[in-house]
Amino acid sequence: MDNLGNIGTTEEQIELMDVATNFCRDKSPVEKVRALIDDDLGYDPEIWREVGELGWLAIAIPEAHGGVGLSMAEVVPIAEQMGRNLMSTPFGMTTLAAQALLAGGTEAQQAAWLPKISEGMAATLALREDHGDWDLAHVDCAGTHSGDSIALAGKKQLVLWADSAELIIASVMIDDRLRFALIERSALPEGALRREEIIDETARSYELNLDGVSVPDSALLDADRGREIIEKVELAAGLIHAAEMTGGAQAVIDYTLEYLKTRKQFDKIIGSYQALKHPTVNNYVEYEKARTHLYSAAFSWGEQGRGEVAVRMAAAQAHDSYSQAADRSIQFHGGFGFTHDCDAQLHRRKAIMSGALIGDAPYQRSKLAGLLFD
Amino acid sequence: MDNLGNIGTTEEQIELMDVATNFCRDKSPVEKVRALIDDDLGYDPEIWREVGELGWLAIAIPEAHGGVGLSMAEVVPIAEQMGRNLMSTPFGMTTLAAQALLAGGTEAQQAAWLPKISEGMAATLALREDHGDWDLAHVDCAGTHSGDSIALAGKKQLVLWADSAELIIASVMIDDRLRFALIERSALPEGALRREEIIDETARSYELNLDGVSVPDSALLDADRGREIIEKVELAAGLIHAAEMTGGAQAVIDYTLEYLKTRKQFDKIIGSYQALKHPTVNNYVEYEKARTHLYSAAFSWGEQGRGEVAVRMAAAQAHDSYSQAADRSIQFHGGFGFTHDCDAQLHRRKAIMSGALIGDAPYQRSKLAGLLFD
Amino acid sequence: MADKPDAAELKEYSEAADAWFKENTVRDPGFMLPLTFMEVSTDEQFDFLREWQRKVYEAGYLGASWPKEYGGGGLHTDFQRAATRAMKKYDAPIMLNAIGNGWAGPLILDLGSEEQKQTYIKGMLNAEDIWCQGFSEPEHGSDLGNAQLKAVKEGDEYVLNGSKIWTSLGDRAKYMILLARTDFEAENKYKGLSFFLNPMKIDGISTSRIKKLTGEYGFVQTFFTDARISADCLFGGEGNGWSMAMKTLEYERGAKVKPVGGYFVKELDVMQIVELAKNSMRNGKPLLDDPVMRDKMTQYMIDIQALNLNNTRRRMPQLMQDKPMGLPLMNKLARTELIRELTEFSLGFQGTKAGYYVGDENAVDDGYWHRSYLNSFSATIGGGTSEIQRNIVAEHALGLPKTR
Amino acid sequence: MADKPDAAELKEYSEAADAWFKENTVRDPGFMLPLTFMEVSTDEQFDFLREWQRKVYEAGYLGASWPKEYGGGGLHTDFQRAATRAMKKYDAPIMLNAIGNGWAGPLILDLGSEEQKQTYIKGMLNAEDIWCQGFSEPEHGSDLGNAQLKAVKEGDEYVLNGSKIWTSLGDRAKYMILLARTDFEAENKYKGLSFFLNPMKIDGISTSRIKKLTGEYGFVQTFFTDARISADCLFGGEGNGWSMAMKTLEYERGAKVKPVGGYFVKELDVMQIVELAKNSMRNGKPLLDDPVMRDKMTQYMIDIQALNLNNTRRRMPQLMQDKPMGLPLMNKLARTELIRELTEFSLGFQGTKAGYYVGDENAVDDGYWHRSYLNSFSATIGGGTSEIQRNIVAEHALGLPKTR
Repeated sequence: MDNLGNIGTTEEQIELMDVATNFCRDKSPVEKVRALIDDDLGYDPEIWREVGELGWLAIAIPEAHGGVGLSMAEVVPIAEQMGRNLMSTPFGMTTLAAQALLAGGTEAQQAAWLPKISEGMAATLALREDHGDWDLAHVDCAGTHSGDSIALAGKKQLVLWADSAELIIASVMIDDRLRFALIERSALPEGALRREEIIDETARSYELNLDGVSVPDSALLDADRGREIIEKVELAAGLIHAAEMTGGAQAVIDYTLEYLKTRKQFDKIIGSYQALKHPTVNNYVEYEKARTHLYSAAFSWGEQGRGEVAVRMAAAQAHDSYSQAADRSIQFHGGFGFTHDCDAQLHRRKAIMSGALIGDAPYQRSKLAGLLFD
Repeated sequence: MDNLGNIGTTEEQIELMDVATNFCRDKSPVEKVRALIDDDLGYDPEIWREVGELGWLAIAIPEAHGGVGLSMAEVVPIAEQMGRNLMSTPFGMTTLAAQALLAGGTEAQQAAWLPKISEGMAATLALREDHGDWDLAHVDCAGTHSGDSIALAGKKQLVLWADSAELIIASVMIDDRLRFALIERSALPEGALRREEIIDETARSYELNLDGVSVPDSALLDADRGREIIEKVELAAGLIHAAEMTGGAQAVIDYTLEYLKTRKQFDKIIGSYQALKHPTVNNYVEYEKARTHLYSAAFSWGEQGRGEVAVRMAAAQAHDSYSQAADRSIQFHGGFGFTHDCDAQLHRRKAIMSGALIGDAPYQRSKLAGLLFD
Repeated sequence: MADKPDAAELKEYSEAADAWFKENTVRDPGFMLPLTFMEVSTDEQFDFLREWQRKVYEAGYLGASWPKEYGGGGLHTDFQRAATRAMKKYDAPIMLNAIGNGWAGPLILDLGSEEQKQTYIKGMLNAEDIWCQGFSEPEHGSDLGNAQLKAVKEGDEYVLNGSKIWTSLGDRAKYMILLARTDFEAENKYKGLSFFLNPMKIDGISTSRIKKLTGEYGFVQTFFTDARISADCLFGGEGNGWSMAMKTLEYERGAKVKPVGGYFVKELDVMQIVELAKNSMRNGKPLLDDPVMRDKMTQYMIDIQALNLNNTRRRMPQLMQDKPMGLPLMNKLARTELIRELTEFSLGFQGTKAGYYVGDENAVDDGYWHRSYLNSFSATIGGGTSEIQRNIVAEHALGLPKTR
Repeated sequence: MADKPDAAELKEYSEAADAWFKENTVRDPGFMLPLTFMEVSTDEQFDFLREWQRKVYEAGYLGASWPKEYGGGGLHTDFQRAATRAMKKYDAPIMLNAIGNGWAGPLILDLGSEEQKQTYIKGMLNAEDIWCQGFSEPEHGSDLGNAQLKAVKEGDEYVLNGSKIWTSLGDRAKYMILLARTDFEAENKYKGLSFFLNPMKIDGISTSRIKKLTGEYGFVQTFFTDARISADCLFGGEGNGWSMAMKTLEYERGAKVKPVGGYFVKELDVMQIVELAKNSMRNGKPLLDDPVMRDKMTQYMIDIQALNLNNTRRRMPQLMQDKPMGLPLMNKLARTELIRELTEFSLGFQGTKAGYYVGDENAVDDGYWHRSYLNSFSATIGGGTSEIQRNIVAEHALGLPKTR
């Protein structure tokens, strides 16, 4: 089993961890998170501007395109701290869009978009459809040639932050091949985006109706790299969500501990009851395993074979441990846990959302099994 | 889902439950169970004689063959109490051999053997082989015609109580068909039986070498009822083992409770610690579910479709709950739990043995899924 | 009270009930119907269910075996059982007035004065008078015996100060069964408590709605500020509050007073989830063909079937001799935890669509599963958390020592 | 003590160690080799392992970084690490004298007198002097601080009365590190305890073997009846027994004294169980093709990989800032529970053959998996039960209050 990776860190990663820890904690107190739930945009544009200024969107973009020239490994501590502080922005989706451009964009496409992203422009991916499959190659939306352009048709679902994104990269079938179309949001017809009700109230998601949308031939990513793009995007998404969920698991465990250390029932601090204490230890153990896998996945990013195993392990462990820790947090908060005011539900909902986006733990394990045993 | 059964009891069942509860408790104190571990035979012949006299081997045999004319439903409370008191005898295997004769024996075969069994003769089944499959139709041992008799070849494994059984019914392939041969133990060549080392020290098991063994054509069960015999034997075995395991689960939970109520650590009765108390409640809940399924299986015995679902549910639940209760009993007994003197290990080993004989809980569930969902 | 029923009469009644519910049951009024009385959130839900209960009562299918003189049907319990069966058969909406009919009603029938029976019973049956329950307080969720809401006697009144929480229907209720402290010097915390049939629509009592984790509203916090109630509201005598409260819990578990009938909480229909799994496709194949899902689903079927059969087994003394309190005491724990697990499990069927929630047209079954999962905590927390339930089973069924 | 090692020297040593273990390691001596020092049952196992340890020591691959003047190699720890790596690489048998080399040795090197170092160290390294540990007593398995074995000073001797239990190698040992009560009036239970380097082969000390749940023998109960030992055996001063005992536990977790090297417990090789699953056939197909098994096996791979990586992460301060005690304290809990689960899981691979046990020719892998599962409880119980471990993590890593 030589596709099991190791663990390690880079200096830049640890520096970014320090900066992100402070930034996300300071800029995203929970009162602000809750205020943004009722906000249309769903995030603070000022903070988004700062994220751009900090260069965080440029981390995994080569210097030639105005980026920092590091890798996804250095994106991990930022996504982790964002998840920990429930700081929702188009950061993850924009990073993924850049990865798609890097994997399959022509020189011209990369030159057109990557510098803008590096400077703070939001972008997103439109990959999901009504069939509900996690397999990114299962695409029913289609494009047909019409002169020098392609007429698109069908609906994409769960297009996160689409109203903020200037660029939307959508998967479509053209001539029986999986292709990716670069769509400028400004060119979308009126009503092409419908805001969706999603389980994670801190995020924003849209259904994208492609009927009536056309793109020029030159706005398609490389026809020969469809498989590469999918693989890159799937792994990068797994890594980013694993990071967010791991940070979230840490937060919800700390939130639970805080309650267990202060709440009294039957004249005793409830954290002294083993009925609450021992399951919390078990959840903590699972969280630490998730974090270990997360930094192993960051370290193994880009290593052929090992990268995918490490990312899927991180994603599976993060999804299970975040879900379980948040579920127990609701329960252990008693009556208060059942209210919207208790933060445990924010985390529980976010864990469901992440699983929906990248594939839940059983899905990750089914993929892993093939990599490990066959 | 109309193949889900109900629960109910018969008067005879409840009467037998009362008698068996007292008999097994009185005749099988744990000191005796432990003394028999080092005994060659593995049970007390005097008790076996009493079991015969009580008519317990005759319960599910029709009156025409000297039986009581009840059904497997009434065997259940006896097997349950035997399991509860770790009373090991050839009772279960003899009952199964009778079921095989009932399912596929000719009039002459039934007339020859069933009255003897009703009176207390031990019999057994030789079904298992080196491939380890639970599927009873997977048989490599073979029989070939040789004049008026059949020459058998191959090895059967895990033939329980073979040295006590006067009749051994072995599955063999003859002319590409699955057949069952009635072998009289007295006719076996010297050395045909080898005592096996098995995980359950309270039982006795033998490997049966069929090489050199011949039976007359008349000693084969009905060629056209191979499938029926297998189904009957598999379900009856599932029911008997579910009963034994359910009784065992009850016993090991009571044994654990006794310790939790008396042992002190850190100046407190350890049963007051939720770390031990709550998992014990969970195990108890699972045990009660097993017992509910057991009496539902007994009640549904013989109902087409419902019988198999109910038996497999009972077997799956009994195997899981017995295994888990015994595993936790070892743990909760601390250092003493790690010794041979602690009864928890007797139960843990027995649960492994039962799973090996009839198929463990995942196996039962895989069979159930087809019955429930397809 | 009625004799053993005449078989023909019972049959006729049963058939009539069947026909009635077949004809009158509305399953889709155009908005989501609450699965439990704790989930009533909007006015339209409340109005619909109140009207529904009145209709069922007036047709003779609720309280059918309660005494005729107070508004009941005066029939043998078998009649009410038949009516309830018919409700279940046609998947009728829940009865709204759970605390009135399930808790306060039996208590008043059992121990109340003639006047109290005349005053309260009929109005709770026809849902004219909605009841709520005031046991829990913000600081003492699990430790009910520690309730601190103060009731001070002044002349022929009690003056109430304090707060109650997690009160379902608290903002709609006319009455509350209230646990309050009348004696702060009592020899132990339990003996200081008294029990009141408390009017809600009076000065000094206000409520504030609590938003649930589902995003809906379903219960309130109630504030008492120098609220004055008549001393006649005291029920069971001063200092007997704890035993009155415990009695209501016994009625809930089904005790000597004949059950009012119907149901306040819909059971999860296992076939629904099997259907979901069968109809969910993953990579072109039904999810229920996935062996890992099948294995788990099968285990849930085993669990559900056991709990359903337990309800029958509980009434069979021959199978209840060892640890007779085990099955009754474990029921809430096992059932509520199973529903939580099962609804959580159902999210995994939905693939990417697990991202949707109630209100989105792309949501599977209108978000029913997500809402059911989040709501499942009301049952694993409310009415004694699962952790408390495990203590109860351990101590009262298994004889283990107390933790505290 | 040695300086940072010369790279060339270290390389040469490593290669020599590799070659040595390649040549000298016997993996199948014709009988089952114990996986841990707690499982040594027969004379042939004991003799083989004692001889093996002597051989490894004499070749310079055990205690290589312990001080030369007491029998060690006097080298930098990197040398010993290289030797241990070589042992692992060739799957060499365990080191036998665990309590001596892992517990008593570091304590004596750390706090012992010159004379004690001269007396004890070399004999424990070459396995001439086997050591055992006497902390647990029959009535105080988890509550070590409550030890009651009595040590009464009479002149220049202590008189011992009482009993110790779960003593691995107790019947073979020359010395025992012993926790005994010298003061029954002390202000708390801990302060009454003292620590002794106790000779075993003297009048008044007898042992009785305890049969394990596996059917094997591996530890004993030791009885002290007016056994007299020299007052020189006292270690660390009267009343300091608890702190000495706690120190030995710290050495076990790897602290300031340089580790002696080697291993006393073999780790479960995950590839072994993957192989088992691949080679087990069910209905003509490898078991690892069964999706339910695959799913569980994959989860175990995730767990194992996490615990293995944790060992590296523990040494990376940049990933250990939040709750720094978490990883070190959880390690025993997580690892021992995982091994229990995994070995139990392996039984399900074996179909009907799960019925066989050690000693039967039909048993899968000679019954290794059954024995490993049953033996796994030695680790989930011994050295502080998993329940105690959860308390430790909760209280010392997460800051939750004590339970008692």
